[in-house]
Amino acid sequence: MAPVTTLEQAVRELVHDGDSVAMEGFTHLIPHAAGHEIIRQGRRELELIRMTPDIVYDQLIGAGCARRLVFSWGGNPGVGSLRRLRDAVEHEWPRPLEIEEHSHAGMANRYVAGASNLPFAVLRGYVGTQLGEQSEAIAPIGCPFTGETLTAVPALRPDVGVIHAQRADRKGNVQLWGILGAQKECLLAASRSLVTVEEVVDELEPVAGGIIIPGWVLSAVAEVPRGAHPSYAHGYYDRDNDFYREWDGIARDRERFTAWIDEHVMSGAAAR
Amino acid sequence: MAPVTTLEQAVRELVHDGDSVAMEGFTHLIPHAAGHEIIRQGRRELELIRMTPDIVYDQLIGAGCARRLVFSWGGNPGVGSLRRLRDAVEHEWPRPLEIEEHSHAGMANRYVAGASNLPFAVLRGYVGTQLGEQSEAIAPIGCPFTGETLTAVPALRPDVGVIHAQRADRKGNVQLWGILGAQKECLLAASRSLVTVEEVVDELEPVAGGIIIPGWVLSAVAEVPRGAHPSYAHGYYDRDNDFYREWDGIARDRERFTAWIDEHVMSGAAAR
Amino acid sequence: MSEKGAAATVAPATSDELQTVTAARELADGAVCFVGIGLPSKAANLARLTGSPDTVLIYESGTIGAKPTRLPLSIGDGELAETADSVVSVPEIFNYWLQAGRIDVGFLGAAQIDRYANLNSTVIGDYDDPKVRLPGGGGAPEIAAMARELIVIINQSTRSFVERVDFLSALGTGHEPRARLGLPGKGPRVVITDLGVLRPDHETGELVLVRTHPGVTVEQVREATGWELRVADDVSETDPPTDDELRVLRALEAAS
Amino acid sequence: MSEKGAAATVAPATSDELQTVTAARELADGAVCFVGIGLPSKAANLARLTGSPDTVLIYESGTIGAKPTRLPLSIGDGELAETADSVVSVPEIFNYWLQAGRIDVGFLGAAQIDRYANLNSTVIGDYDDPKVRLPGGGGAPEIAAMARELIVIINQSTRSFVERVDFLSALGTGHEPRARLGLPGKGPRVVITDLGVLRPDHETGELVLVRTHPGVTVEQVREATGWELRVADDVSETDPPTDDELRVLRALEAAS
Repeated sequence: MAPVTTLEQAVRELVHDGDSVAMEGFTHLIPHAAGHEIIRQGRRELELIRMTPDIVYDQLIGAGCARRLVFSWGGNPGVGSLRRLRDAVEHEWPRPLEIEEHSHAGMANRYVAGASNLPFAVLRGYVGTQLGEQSEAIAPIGCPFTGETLTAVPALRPDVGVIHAQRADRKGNVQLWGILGAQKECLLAASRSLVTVEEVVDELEPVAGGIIIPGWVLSAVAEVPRGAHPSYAHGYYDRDNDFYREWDGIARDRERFTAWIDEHVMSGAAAR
Repeated sequence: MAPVTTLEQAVRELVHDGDSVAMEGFTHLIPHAAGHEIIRQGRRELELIRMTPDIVYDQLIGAGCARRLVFSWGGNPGVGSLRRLRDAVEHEWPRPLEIEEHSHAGMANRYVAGASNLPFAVLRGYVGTQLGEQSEAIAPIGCPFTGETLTAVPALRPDVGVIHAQRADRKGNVQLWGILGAQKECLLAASRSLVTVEEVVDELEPVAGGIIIPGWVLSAVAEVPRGAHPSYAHGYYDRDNDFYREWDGIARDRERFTAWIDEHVMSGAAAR
Repeated sequence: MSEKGAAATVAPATSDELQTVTAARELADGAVCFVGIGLPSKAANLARLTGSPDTVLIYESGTIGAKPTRLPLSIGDGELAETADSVVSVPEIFNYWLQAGRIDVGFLGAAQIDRYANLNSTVIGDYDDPKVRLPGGGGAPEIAAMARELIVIINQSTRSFVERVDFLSALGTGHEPRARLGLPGKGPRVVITDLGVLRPDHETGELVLVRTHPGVTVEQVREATGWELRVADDVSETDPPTDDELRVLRALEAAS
Repeated sequence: MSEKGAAATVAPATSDELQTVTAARELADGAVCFVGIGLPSKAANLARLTGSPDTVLIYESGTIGAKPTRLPLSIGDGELAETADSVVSVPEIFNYWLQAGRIDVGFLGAAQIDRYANLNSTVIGDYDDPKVRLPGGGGAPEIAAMARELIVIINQSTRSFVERVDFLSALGTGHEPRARLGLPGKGPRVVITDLGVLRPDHETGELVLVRTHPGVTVEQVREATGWELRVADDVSETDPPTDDELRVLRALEAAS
C-alpha cells in the first residue's frame, strides 16, 4: 500500500540533492506540478532522466536544479527549441549541464531493463550514427547463438521515478489510460517512486486501454488536480498548446524566465 | 488487413509438414479447434512450441503430428500428467519425440525476442538448475557494462503462430481480453499467423483490459465459435474443468485415445 | 468468525487441510506471494481470508492482486482475471515482477527434494531416458532464484525425500551456490509435508525437522526420509487447524 | 470530391502545402507509416483522407492505426489515442513494431542533409561545444535503420544541404554502410524540399534532382545546395496540388 500524502511531503521525503530523477510521460501526463515542487524545494545537483525533456525539464534546468541530463529528444514539441536547455548546453547558464544522449528506442529499452532488474538491454539501435562515439553507455554486444553484433545500453535505475496519472484509490493503486509512454517502466525501474494523480477515488472503475499499478510497489501518491498542465490528462483536460507556444517566448529570455518561475512556481501557485 | 477465411482454408495455406508451430494461450484461449484441424489435415514432422503443452499438444503428439516439442511445463493443469506427451517421451509412441525444455521465464522472453526481431533474449534465468546442461539454447552472456553474467536464450521465430481470441472485425483486427499470456508475442514472433475467434463483428467495442492486434500483421483470421474448448474464452464460456479431468482417463490408454481422436476430431466435429 | 454452537459440526482436518493451514500461517500480512495452482493457491487465499487480508496474490498467468472467491483449478482461470487489481502479460509478470525482486514469498511443490531443499519436478530417472517424465519446472527455476523466500509443500516419503534428486529443477537453500550465483533470496524458509514441518539450519542450510503434525511421531518422519534426518532439540507439535480456518478453507473449496 | 463551381475559391498552395501534398502522393495505399509530428503527420493524414484510405499511421507515442480528424501539435495528443486501433507502450512501439520491421515508410526531417541523405538533427558545430544545440535524434536513428524506406522532408538551402553533416544522427542511402551494418531497409527513397524532389541514384545512393516545384528553376536548386548537385536528364515539374488535396489539407489544419 502506498501512502497517499501531499506533494510537498512526498517530494521532501523522496527527492534529495544529487539524486537521479526520472519523470516520464510521453507528451501525455507529464508531471509538471511535481517538477515545480522540486524547484520550490530548491533541490540541486540532480541527474535528470527523461526521453523528451519538454517544458518540465526546461524549467528545472533553467532554475539550476540539474547537473546532468539523460535524454533522447530535447525540443518543444510542435514549437521548436527548449530555450533553457539550449542556454545551459550552449552557454552554461545558469550552470554547466552535462548531457548523455540516446535514441528513443535506447531510452525506452533502458527503462525496460531497469524495470526487469537486468543490468542492460539489447536492441538494434544507434547503427550508423555518431551517438555511440559520444557515450560510454552504448556498447556492442554479440549474440551467443548467431554471432551477430547488436547494441547494448545500460539499465536505467533512477533513485526516484515520478509520473502523473488520472486516478488513485485510497490504497494508492494508480490508474492511467490513453498514451502510456514508458511511465510504468520508469516507476518500476526506480528505487523510489512518486505518482501525482488528478483525483483520489474510492473505487477504480475499469477503463478500456487503462492500466493499474498496484500501490504496494509505490513510495507515495499525491492528489494534484491539473498536475500535468500544460501537458494533458486524457479524460480530464486537453493539452494547453497555447502555453507550449507561449513558453518559447518566456524561456527565450533569462530574466523573463526567472520572473516567470518566481511568479508561478516559487509563489507556490503554478500557472493553471 | 487479414483475410477472414475458414479454419480449414487457413490451416491448409499456413501450416505445412515440417513447420515449427507455436500455439499460445496461457490456460485461457487455447486454440484447440485449430489443433484439431491440423490433426485432421494430417500434418507431420511439426516442431511444436508452447509454454504449457496442455491437452491441445497432448492430442497433436498422440496423433503423430510432432517430431519435436519446445516447452516449459508439460502437465494437465490441476489434474496431473499429459499422458500422450509422457508416452511419446517415455516409450516413443506413436513415434519418438525430441524435446527442448525451458523455464516459463525463458520461453516468455524467447517470444519477446522473436516479436522484437532480436536473435536472443537476456534474463536472470535457469540459475542453479540442470536445464542448461540439456540444451544448447541456454547460454551465459556477460553484461558489457558491469561484467555480470546472465543467461541468454535464442529468440523463438516459429513458422506459424496460432492463437484463439474473442473477436475480430471484418478487417481482421483481433480483440482479446482476460488473461493475455504470451499470445501477442507469439503472433508477432511468427512468420505466418492465424487467429481463430469466437465471433466476427462489425465493430470492436472497447473492453477494459483488452488489447487489439491489427489485422495487417496477421495472415488469416477464422471464426470458430467455442474454438478454445475445453479451455475457455473470457466473457463467452468457462473452462470445462470436467473435460480436463476426463482427459486423463481418455489419454491414459492408447486405444481409447485413438478412438477419441477418430470420433471427435477426424470426423470433423470436435467435442464441444 | 466462529458461529456460536456451530463448532461441533466441523469435521476433523484432513492431511491436505492441515498442510494448507500450516502454509497459510507462514504468511505475514501484506506479503506478496507468487502462487501456483492447488495447495499454494488454497493456502494463500486462506491467509488472505483469515488473518492476513493484505496478502497480495500473484499468479504466473499475469494476474496481480487476484482475490478469487472460489479456488481455480488452473492457474489461468477467468476468476483470477476478474478479481485481480491488474492483469499483465506473461512476459511482464516474469520480468517486471518476479525477476525484478518484487516477490516476498514463492510457493513450490516438487516430486523430489533433498536435504538442502533442492527440488526436482522434471524427471524420475535419467533425463534422456526417463522412468517418469514429470511436467517440468515451469516457473520454478526463476521463482526459486528470485523470490525473497520460498515455502515448499510436498508429501513426505522415501520416494520424495531423497539423498540426491534425479534432476535439479529449482535451487534449494545452499548458501554457497546462492552466493556464487548472486541470487537475492535465501531460498526455502520452510518445508511443509503431510507429516510435519522442516526448516533450514541457518548455518548449513540443511533441513531440520522442527514440528510434527498431530499424531505423527518423529520416528515416522525419520522413516519417511531418504537421508539421515536432522531433528531439532525441541520438536513441537503443529497446532491443529481452528474451526474458523477449516470453515473458511472448506467454503473456498465448496465454491469451486 | 470537388464541388461544382467551388474550384475558384481555393487559394494557391503555399510552399509548405506543396511539400505536404508531394509527400502524401508518395504513399501507396495500405502503407504502414511511422510518422512524426508536423509535416509528416499532415502528409500521412492527407494520404489517408484522399487516395489511400488504408494507410496505417503509427506514431512513436504508441498509437497504432490513428485516424485523427484534426492535426495534433504534439506526437502524443489525446486525439491520436482516441482514434487509434490500438495504443501500446513506447517500449513496445519501438521493439515489436519498428525494430521488428513492420514499418513500410518512415518520415524524417533534419537540420542538415548530405548528398547521401545522411541526416543531422543533433548539433550545429562541434558536439561538445555546439553553436546550436538541436533537439536530437529522438526516434530517427532506429527509424532510419529499420523502416523499409524513408521519406525525408527538409527545406533546401546551403545551410541545410551541406557537403558534410556536422553530426550523423540518422543514416542515409549509403549502400556500403547499410550492407555492412546488416540493415533491412534501403534508407531514403525520396527527399522532398521546398524547391523540388530528389531521389537516390540506384547504384551510388547519391541524391539526384528529379523534379522542381512550379516556378523553381534547376539553377535555383543548384544554388541552394552545398555540394555539386546531380541533376537528372529529364527533370520534370511537380504537379501542383489539386483543389481537392488543398481542401482536405486545409480542413485538417482548420480543425486543429
